[in-house]
Amino acid sequence: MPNHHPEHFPGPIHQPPLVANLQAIQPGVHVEHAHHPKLQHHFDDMSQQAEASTLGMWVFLVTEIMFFGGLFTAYLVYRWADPMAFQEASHHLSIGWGAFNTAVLIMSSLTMALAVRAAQTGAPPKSQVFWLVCTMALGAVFLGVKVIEYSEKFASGIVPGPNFNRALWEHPAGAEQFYSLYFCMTGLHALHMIIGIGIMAVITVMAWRRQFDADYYTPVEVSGLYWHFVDIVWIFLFPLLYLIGRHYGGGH
Amino acid sequence: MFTNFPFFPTQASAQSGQVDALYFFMVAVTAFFSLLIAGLIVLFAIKYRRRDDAEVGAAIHGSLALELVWTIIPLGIVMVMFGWGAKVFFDLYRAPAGAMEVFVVGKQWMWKVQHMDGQREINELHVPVGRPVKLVMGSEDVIHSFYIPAFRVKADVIPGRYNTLWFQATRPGRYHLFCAEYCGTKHSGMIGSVVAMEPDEFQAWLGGGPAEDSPVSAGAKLFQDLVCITCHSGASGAPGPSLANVFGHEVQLADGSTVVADEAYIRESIVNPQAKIVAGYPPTMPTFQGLVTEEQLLQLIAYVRSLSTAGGAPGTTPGQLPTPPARQ
Amino acid sequence: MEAPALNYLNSAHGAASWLLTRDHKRIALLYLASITAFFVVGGVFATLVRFELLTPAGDFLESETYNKMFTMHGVVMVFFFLIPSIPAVLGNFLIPIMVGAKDLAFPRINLLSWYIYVIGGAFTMYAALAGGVDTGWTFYTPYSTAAANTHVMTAALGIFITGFSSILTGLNFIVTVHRMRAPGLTWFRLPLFVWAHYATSLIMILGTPVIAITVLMVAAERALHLGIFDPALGGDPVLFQHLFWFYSHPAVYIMILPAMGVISEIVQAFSRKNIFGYSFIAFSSLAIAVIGFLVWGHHLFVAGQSTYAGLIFSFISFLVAIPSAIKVFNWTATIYKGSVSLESPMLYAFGFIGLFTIGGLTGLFLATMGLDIHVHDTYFVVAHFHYIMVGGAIMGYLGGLHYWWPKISGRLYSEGWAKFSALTVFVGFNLTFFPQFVAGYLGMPRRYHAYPPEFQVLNVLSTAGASILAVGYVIPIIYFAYSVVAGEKSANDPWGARGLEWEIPSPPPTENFTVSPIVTEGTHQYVHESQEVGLA
Amino acid sequence: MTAGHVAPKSLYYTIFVALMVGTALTVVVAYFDLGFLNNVVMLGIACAKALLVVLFFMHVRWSTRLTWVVAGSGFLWLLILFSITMSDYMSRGWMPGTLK
Ligand code: HEA
Ligand code: HEA
Ligand code: HEC
Ligand code: CUA
Ligand SMILES: [Cu+2]
Repeated sequence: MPNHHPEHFPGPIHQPPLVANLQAIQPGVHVEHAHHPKLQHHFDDMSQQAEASTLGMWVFLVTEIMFFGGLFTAYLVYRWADPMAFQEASHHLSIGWGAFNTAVLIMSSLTMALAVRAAQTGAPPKSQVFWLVCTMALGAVFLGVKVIEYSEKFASGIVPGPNFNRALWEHPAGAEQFYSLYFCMTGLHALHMIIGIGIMAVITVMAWRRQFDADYYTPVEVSGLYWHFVDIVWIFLFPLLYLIGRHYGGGH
Repeated sequence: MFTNFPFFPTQASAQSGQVDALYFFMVAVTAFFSLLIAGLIVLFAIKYRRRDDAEVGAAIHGSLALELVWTIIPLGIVMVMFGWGAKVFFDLYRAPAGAMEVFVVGKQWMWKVQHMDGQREINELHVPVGRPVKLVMGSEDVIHSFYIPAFRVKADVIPGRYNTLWFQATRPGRYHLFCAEYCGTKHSGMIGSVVAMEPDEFQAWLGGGPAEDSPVSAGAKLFQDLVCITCHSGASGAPGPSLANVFGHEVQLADGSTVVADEAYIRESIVNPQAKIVAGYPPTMPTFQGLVTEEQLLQLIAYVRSLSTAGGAPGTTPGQLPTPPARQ
Repeated sequence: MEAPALNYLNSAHGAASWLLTRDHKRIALLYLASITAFFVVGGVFATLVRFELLTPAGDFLESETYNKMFTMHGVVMVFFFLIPSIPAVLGNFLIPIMVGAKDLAFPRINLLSWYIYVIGGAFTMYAALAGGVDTGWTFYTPYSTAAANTHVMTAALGIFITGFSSILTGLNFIVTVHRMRAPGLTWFRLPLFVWAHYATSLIMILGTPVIAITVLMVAAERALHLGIFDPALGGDPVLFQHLFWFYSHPAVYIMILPAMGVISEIVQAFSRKNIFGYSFIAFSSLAIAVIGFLVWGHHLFVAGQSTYAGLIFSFISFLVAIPSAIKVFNWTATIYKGSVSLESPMLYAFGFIGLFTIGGLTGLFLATMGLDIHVHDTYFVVAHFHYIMVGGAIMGYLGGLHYWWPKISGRLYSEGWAKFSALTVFVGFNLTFFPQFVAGYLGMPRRYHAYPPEFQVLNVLSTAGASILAVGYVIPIIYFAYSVVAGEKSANDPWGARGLEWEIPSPPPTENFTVSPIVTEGTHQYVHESQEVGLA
Repeated sequence: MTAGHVAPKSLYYTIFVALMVGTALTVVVAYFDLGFLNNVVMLGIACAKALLVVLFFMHVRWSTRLTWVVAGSGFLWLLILFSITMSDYMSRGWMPGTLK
């Protein structure tokens, strides 16, 4: 029975152990085993480590969905409340640039998928790097187009706020609201692209240094997931922002 | 010092009793379950106290029957609460037809009240007992909330739209009026009182105040001053539609849908005229956003309403609505 | 049994070994320190609030100062104390051990989440020191976007940043529970504490992003003059409330579920009996997490929301109460025929069960639409949530801290003082918050700096209670600190409880387990000595 | 599992073409007045495109059930946010005597 125990603390009682290897888990025992250099100490093996990372990224993407979700909700509510204003405001966006950018992003998703595949199949660093650089370049093109679009808006006074040119619109209030959402949504999306390009740059350097092979390519895979997600957001933003009510014709 | 120390709020409206009955039911349920749980815990803790340091408890893993019991019984109880609560809510929120209407505008940090025949008050609201009163409320700045504990009623007052609230006072007296939604520095100072009076005293009070324009006549005046009349002259071929018999009726819109013209619709037509375009008219009406205050909006609405036979929310003194200017 | 020389506390020394650590146990202690600091800060704000309310006239603080006090109190207590409290301290420390792992799945992200928390806290503290915020912790528009001229931006950014700390913690827990369980540790052998944290993590990752984007929209509207909630542009301030409560209602379950997990452990350990209805407790956590996402509109019954939407929200609010009720009944049944001993953790657990029951049942008053019209935004609501958050969640946190303190610190504290402080907290708590139910039904609105004199007696009682409560909270700080310096060393298992954490040394070694444990049984299966012989 | 599923390059190119066609289709449809259907078609195509990306580019097609559940729950919760919020806006003013 327990020997000494201080006031009030009942102390250990005799019970069978919960684990089959009670002695082995205790400190002091030393076990060394060979493992992959990329295996972190708290994982048992490479596949546990890889599965943890991809699951982690998926969970993170769920949070990203909800993050954009707040903006989409606002969009939904306000478009429902004042559809005419949204149509009018949408006319001012250039379908051409929007469609072009959609194509660019889809292409970057393709190159990203091929980059992951290159790492997966243990292709030489040169081809991994090639696809990654393509992806970054396409991302940069997308952002460049956004810069053009944004500056056009600044020039023509359709940036919400005190300088918003209300005279342009039949529905000035709704249009200002539309452009508030437009800037929030595309701005946040662009921010994600910038972060994505940053991540990609790191991955490219790692690929160049031959860090990835068929046994270990999780970082490429995980950044790929992120990049595709950003693409998906745009797949929805494009029709929602650029294409509503085109059939009302005319515009300006 | 603490002579006035109530434990329970006065019941001064027709609805208070209903709310309080529900409250007592809930208190009873709460007391029952709290005492039950506390009693059992104390009982078990004493009865099964550890008598020996090495003692362990009995190996009991659960019982489906018990789980069902304590799922289904609470479920039944809460369904009663839900149904009862919903009923009381509907009763408290659905104003009876023919209620006397009063306009209320909240702003940081005061309540402005205007009765249908012109009486204005600040931070006070006089009402007759025994008659349903419906408040139509708007805000000039942030969200406020109009709260009369003795009547058990409260509703938020929201900028950009109207909210309503109704009650029927039963007992003459002076009751607290609070702003219940946090609205800034002097939120706790945005208080006042509601005075419930016998109907004849109320009539006397109405007569006693300084004579002012009723909302309808003030609205009629605004209708001239803001040159609404130029477009809404009522003449055929006028730039805007006639406003006669618009309120309370269905309006056909350009996009094919219809709406019933209520206060919110009229308000929107004035501050955001492009949102809903009347069928057969061009979207040429300018916005009056920023040119009219919330109070003036309410007056314009009162006026537009007075042009309609279905508008007929009676004022404080039925039958005394000023006749709208004759239409050409 | 000789305690091993090296453990997570003494294996490395120096500030860097703490500030750059990736050990989940050390990170838990970093959190413990920062959370305690924020609790004291939040408590000081509360104290100022209570002092002001001693007299009906607003004579102690300026009204604007008062408004800042309750805002900062709410913000600090909710975002910087209660939401991270149990998950980031106890969860961080225990979850890897309870699942038989050496660490969380992403140790670096774990450390990152602490830094993010500290940065978010720094922003908020800066906002407090630079002049404060006065919007209420709910940041309702258009007051927060158009009217308030206090440090809304800084505070909002602080909350935005801390949100990511919470998201990362939740992400880490989810991946850990899925991918790091030791061999033999099936889902239904997991401690209920882990189930509760799993459910909590779901809310953290699904809800937190929405508050983040919402405060970002407020910030954009304030700083860049975008028009999202602005009524002048046809925006709807009530939309803000929808988005805010889409997170903040589920967030109340972030605050209570971990405490429920703690109570499940304590009740078993101090009855020496496995839980009654394991799967009901486990699944009720998930049910609360999921259904909890469907009820947010019960905060909007009088806010101009459609009556029909209100009906749906009211209905589901009643449904979400059922899993909580199931838990309470199962805990009570667990004590039945147990071997009950009333050490301080168990006292806290009893306090939790009683006060949570009252707090939860008064939540039903608020979910009842017809009643909420009257009590909405009165002290009745204030009393409701303090019963759950202070009476419930903090009791759970303190109970857990007492229960696992010997494991965390390797030392024993003074049980006598611990019992005394548990009783003090209980008495002080009820005296503080019970009168607020009465004041609330009388009609005293919340966030009032001055109030009509007939509410004074109740407010004096409340302030008196708060003073006792504060004493009750100070005592543990003292004896815990003392125990670290001079407490007796603890055995592996000072309570005679059963669980993986009690099979390893106190304090645990850095690696927790030298090799992965092979688990053969669930936790808290207590065996009679007579049966044991046959078993062995 | 470390090697994961390696999809043939040709599959990726096929998906890419499908996505481009989808984009072209949305743009074209936007110029025809289909009334209410415009929105349905536009969002339908967007959802289909997103699904292709998720299934193939993001490898969900070959992933564990858990990944399906995680990805699915993200969209489910989004739907909760949308639908319950809209339930308020759509039913405002249904009750006589209250205002929108
Ligand atoms: C940890 C925090 C926490 C928790 C767990 C809860 C739990 C609940 N809350 Fe609470 N609540 C808050 C924190 C919390 N709340 C806060 C902070 C606010 C105010 C925010 C602000 O405006 O600042 C608030 C406000 C609030 C409101 C809005 C009030 C208003 O502003 O007008 C409502 C309305 O429905 C509500 C309801 C509920 C319900 C039904 C539960 C349920 O989950 C409770 C379920 C529990 C039980 C029911 C107890 C167990 C029952 C038994 C053992 C007995 C048998 C049971 C039955 C008969 C059913 N809460
Ligand atoms: C986790 C959440 C949490 C916690 C723990 C608390 C704890 C306390 N709260 Fe708080 N409270 C909220 C969350 C919380 N509160 C929220 C969200 C609001 C709404 C805000 C809003 O409207 O926007 C609120 C609002 C609120 C009000 C209403 C203000 C108003 O509407 O005008 C009051 C009034 O009594 C109050 C009191 C208290 C008290 C006395 C405590 C006590 O339990 C605190 C006791 C603790 C200490 C005192 C610290 C420990 C003591 C020491 C370390 C000793 C040193 C200190 C001293 C000697 C003073 N709180
Ligand atoms: C320049 C002309 C013009 C002026 C000035 C004008 N309106 Fe209008 N109004 C219109 C037109 C055109 C319409 C119909 C198209 C529409 O719905 O916008 C209209 C529609 C309305 C409607 C909706 C009528 C219905 O049948 O549903 C209301 C109400 C209204 N106006 C009120 C006012 C008020 C009040 C004012 C003054 C403060 C005002 N208008 C000033 C041109 C005008
Ligand atoms: Cu007005 Cu509070
Ligand atoms: Cu809630």
